[in-house]
Amino acid sequence: MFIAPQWENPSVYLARKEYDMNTEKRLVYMDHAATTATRPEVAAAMVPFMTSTFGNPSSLYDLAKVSRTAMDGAREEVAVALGADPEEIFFTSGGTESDNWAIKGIAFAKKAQGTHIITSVIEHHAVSHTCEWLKKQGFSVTYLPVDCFGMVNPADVEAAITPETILITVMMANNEVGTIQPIAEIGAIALKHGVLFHTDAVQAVGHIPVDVRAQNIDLLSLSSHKFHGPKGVGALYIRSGVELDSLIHGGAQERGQRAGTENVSGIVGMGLALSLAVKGMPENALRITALRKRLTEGLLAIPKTYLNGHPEKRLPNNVNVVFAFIEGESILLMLNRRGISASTGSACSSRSSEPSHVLTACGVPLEVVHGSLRLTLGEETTEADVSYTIDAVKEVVQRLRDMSPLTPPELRSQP
Amino acid sequence: MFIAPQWENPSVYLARKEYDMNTEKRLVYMDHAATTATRPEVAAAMVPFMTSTFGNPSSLYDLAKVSRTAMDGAREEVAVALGADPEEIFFTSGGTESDNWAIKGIAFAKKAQGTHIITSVIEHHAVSHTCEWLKKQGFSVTYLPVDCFGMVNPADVEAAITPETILITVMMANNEVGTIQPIAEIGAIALKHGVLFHTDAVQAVGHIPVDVRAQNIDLLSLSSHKFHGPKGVGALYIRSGVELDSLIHGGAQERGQRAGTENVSGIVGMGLALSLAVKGMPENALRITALRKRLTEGLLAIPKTYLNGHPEKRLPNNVNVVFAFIEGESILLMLNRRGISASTGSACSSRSSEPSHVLTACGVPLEVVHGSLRLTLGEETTEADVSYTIDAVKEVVQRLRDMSPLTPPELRSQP
Amino acid sequence: MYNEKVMDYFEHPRNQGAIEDADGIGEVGNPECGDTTKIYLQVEHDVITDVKFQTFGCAAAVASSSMATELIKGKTLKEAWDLSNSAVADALDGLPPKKLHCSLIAEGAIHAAINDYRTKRGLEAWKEKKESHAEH
Amino acid sequence: MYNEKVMDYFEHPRNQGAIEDADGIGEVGNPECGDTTKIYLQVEHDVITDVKFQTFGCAAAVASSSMATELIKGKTLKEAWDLSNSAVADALDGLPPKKLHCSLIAEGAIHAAINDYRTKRGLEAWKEKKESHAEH
Ligand SMILES: Cc1ncc(COP(=O)(O)O)c(C=O)c1O
Ligand SMILES: Cc1ncc(COP(=O)(O)O)c(C=O)c1O
Repeated sequence: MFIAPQWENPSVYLARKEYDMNTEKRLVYMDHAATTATRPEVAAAMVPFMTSTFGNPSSLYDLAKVSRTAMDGAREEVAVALGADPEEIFFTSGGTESDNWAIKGIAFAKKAQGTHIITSVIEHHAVSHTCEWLKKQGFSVTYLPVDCFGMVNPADVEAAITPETILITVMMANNEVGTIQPIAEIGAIALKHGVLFHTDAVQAVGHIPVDVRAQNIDLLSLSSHKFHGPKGVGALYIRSGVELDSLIHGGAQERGQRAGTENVSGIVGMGLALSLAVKGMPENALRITALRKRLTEGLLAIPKTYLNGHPEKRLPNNVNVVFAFIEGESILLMLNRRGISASTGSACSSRSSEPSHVLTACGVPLEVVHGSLRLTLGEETTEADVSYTIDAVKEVVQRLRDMSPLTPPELRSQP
Repeated sequence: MFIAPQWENPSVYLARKEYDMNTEKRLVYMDHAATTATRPEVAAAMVPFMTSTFGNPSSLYDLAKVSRTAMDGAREEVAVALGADPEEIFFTSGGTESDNWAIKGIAFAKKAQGTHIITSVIEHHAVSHTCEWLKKQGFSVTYLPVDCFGMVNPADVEAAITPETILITVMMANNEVGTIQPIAEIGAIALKHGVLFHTDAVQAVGHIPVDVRAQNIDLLSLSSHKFHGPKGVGALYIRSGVELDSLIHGGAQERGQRAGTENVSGIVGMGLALSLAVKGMPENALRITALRKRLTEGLLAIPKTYLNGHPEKRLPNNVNVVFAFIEGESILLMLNRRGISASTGSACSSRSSEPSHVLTACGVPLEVVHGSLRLTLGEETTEADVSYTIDAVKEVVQRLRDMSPLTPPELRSQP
Repeated sequence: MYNEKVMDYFEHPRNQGAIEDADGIGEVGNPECGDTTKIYLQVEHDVITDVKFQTFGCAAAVASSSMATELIKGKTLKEAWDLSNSAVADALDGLPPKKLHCSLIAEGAIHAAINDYRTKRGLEAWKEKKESHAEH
Repeated sequence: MYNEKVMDYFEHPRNQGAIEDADGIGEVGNPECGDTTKIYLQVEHDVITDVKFQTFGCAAAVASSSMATELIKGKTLKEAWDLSNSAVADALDGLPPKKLHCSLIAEGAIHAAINDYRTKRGLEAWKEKKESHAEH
């Protein structure tokens, strides 16, 4: 079991549990792309909105006004982070709902004008499964390919546009390989052709700069738990003037666009977490990028190991490699025994054994695609964590290669 | 501003702030149907799942297992409260999402079989606006009337069924007037005709006994913040064997039926809150019913005041009356100045001045429908609160009647 | 939702009440809509010497009726006729956008009261410039 | 996900490795599917005197291959042939339902190794009762 963390400095050491007290095992969290710990100060800010100033924001009395004011503050914080206006921010239950809302909302609102949607092959399932469902409802979907770095070519986007096209949806940064897409270029193309442009920025917001105006983005999804906010809350930015159907109908919350009593404490937490993430971004991005480079080099020193995703245009915190001759789940479980939390592909698919659609789309050969490891760093990652991780991965890879029938003799420890 | 509560006994005195410290104003929360305070012990149980054992439940490592185990526990608690199996419980972002999912999910899954939906005129907007949207997608909807107590007649349900009918959705207890519907009877009719039956039990769960088997319910919506759990989390019960489309597509969470990283802390909080609510239900229902009766009698002693909803078959905590000659928003604002939080109609519509569709459907005459007041009691409501409220309402009604051009001379204080 | 001035005029309405034997009485709105205002005028030499109001309605309707009575007291009938609902809203330091229409009811009731006074004296009723606000 | 026994056999696999000059070698699965197991047999008088395995795959594949080698060591070839994947899973105190198929790979590799031994000695290969599991 996990034990209460010993904060050194709560704003730096987030969910830092250096050791499991029972086993004296070192604990290293290397899966920040899956989720992050809520900052202690964020959780502390949330609690009063649950137990004390708990009013329903839709009500008329003073208690409700406290909730409304707090939500307004969070809306402002989210807007500032995106370069948007507060009126363009709509709160949701997370990145997945935002993606579903943006895509289905536009599809249903614009189906009289056209039924064609353009997306990429490397989208998160929140986008791709939504598109698949829309296909069953009579829409058509073009899946753009990516190059070997996981990058969409803007020229492909332009070529795919037809008079029927109502929406382009391409993610800002990929959750598995970390590749950052040419969003401003795609936005410009969308603008030129008068097609709406949605981007799933769940992995980007709070980690790299975002500017919806400069990047010509009409709709943008984000999720709080990816930047040290609480789980179960997110937002959709909708450029003012863009009309779409609601996904969740009911009361008049969120200016009649997203019904349901607002998750006030979650929204407050998200706002605070995002403003802290944006404030710390320049410094953190530099420090984490340096750690990431050290980690990447350390891992690529293992023979028959290959980097996935773009060498430069990637999220500061993302390392994704494949090791030939071994399999991902085994790597994860052995790392887990060494106190390291990591991922193979996205968290959602890690419990199924199908190879990652992202790695496959990047052209990673089938015989090595199963041996992928994603390590994603965070604010609280230290130099010592990186060193420990490199050593542990080396040891685990060797153990598994010794166990594998595929390993050539020269890579075995006892040939 | 509100100040930190002084708990006498946290499990009884939830968000009890007897006085506003700045103004020395007495505070009486009489709007438990709009939302409730999260129990302090529930909030306390949630925090570690944000800051410490924060793992993404879909991941493979130990940290994630803690999250999964906690969610399993909550699922069990919710299932027990409904008489369901844990596998039949799916977590959502609240009552509104559950309603949308149930209705749209069945509609899209069954549209080849039929496109007719039966509902009532007194549903929450989460149901009625969803039905309205489905009408735009080609479905047809029958809205059943209610009697003057806000009660649906099961015979009307049966009469409305056609070979095209795919779903009956009638709420368990009304949020405005508190009337409890004949759910078991409607369930039996649905079963007999092989039509699926959904009930919005958002106001019922945690307040009155629910048994999905005995009541023949196929789908049931509930929302955590109505029973002293956190906002932004709810559940949909789906009887095993019932197939419906997802509302939110993406990852494989919730057995592939509801995508999105789970709101683990919220789910844990909901489970705990519901188990506490169910445990305290027999005692609380008795005590609150007695308080409600005293409050009702006190208010009905004001001349030209009428009770809305059913005199007996209503939620233990719901009082809803209309006062002739005066208007609801004014009543609320004057009560707010006296420290009392109340509602006119449902929280969602209280900021618009259209008369409540529920009261209108119950046949409340248009010239009095604007003067409605809903007071909903809770666990922490005391005898003193009730006395204070009766006095305050009396005073406010008199003041407003003195101000109104409609008031007959004999009801004025200075005629 | 409302600013403090609106709340003050709602909680402590100026000129609330009726005038026995008023020279002019106007009532607009209807209870089915949720808003009704009645204005009582006392007029001497074309000047409003006293005015009272009664309102059934939301806080915006009450406050704007009350403010309107303050603004027309001591004014000529012509000046009172020309009082716009936006001037009333301004005098209240503003109303929430969706409550702006509630201030129309005071303007309407004043017009009705003035015309009641005029027709009782055999004068021609003044015409509304724009459409009547009586049934806002 | 996995119970402790599975994790123990995954972390400390029994009989892992290769046998030089094995009497029978069988390999099934393919790296594109994510699972491959290779079994090495030493046979004396129809009895398996030594056995080793190598596995590329998930923890379930590793643990069940390892467990299977333990179960067939000292058994006759016929007994080893009849070892079912569910017996292996049982010996591991169970596998998660969606990982049950991973234990098939051990069964398949054992069969392949036995038939390799038999055909090398000019004996007829035994037939699978059910469909081959080689390409699970
Ligand atoms: C009867 C009923 N249904 C649905 C809802 C919506 O629930 P939530 O606010 O959790 O979305 C509510 C409460 O607002 C309700 O009272
Ligand atoms: C790129 C991307 N999109 C969408 C999501 C879904 O976000 P959430 O889990 O908040 O629903 C995720 C994370 O899981 C993601 O990485």
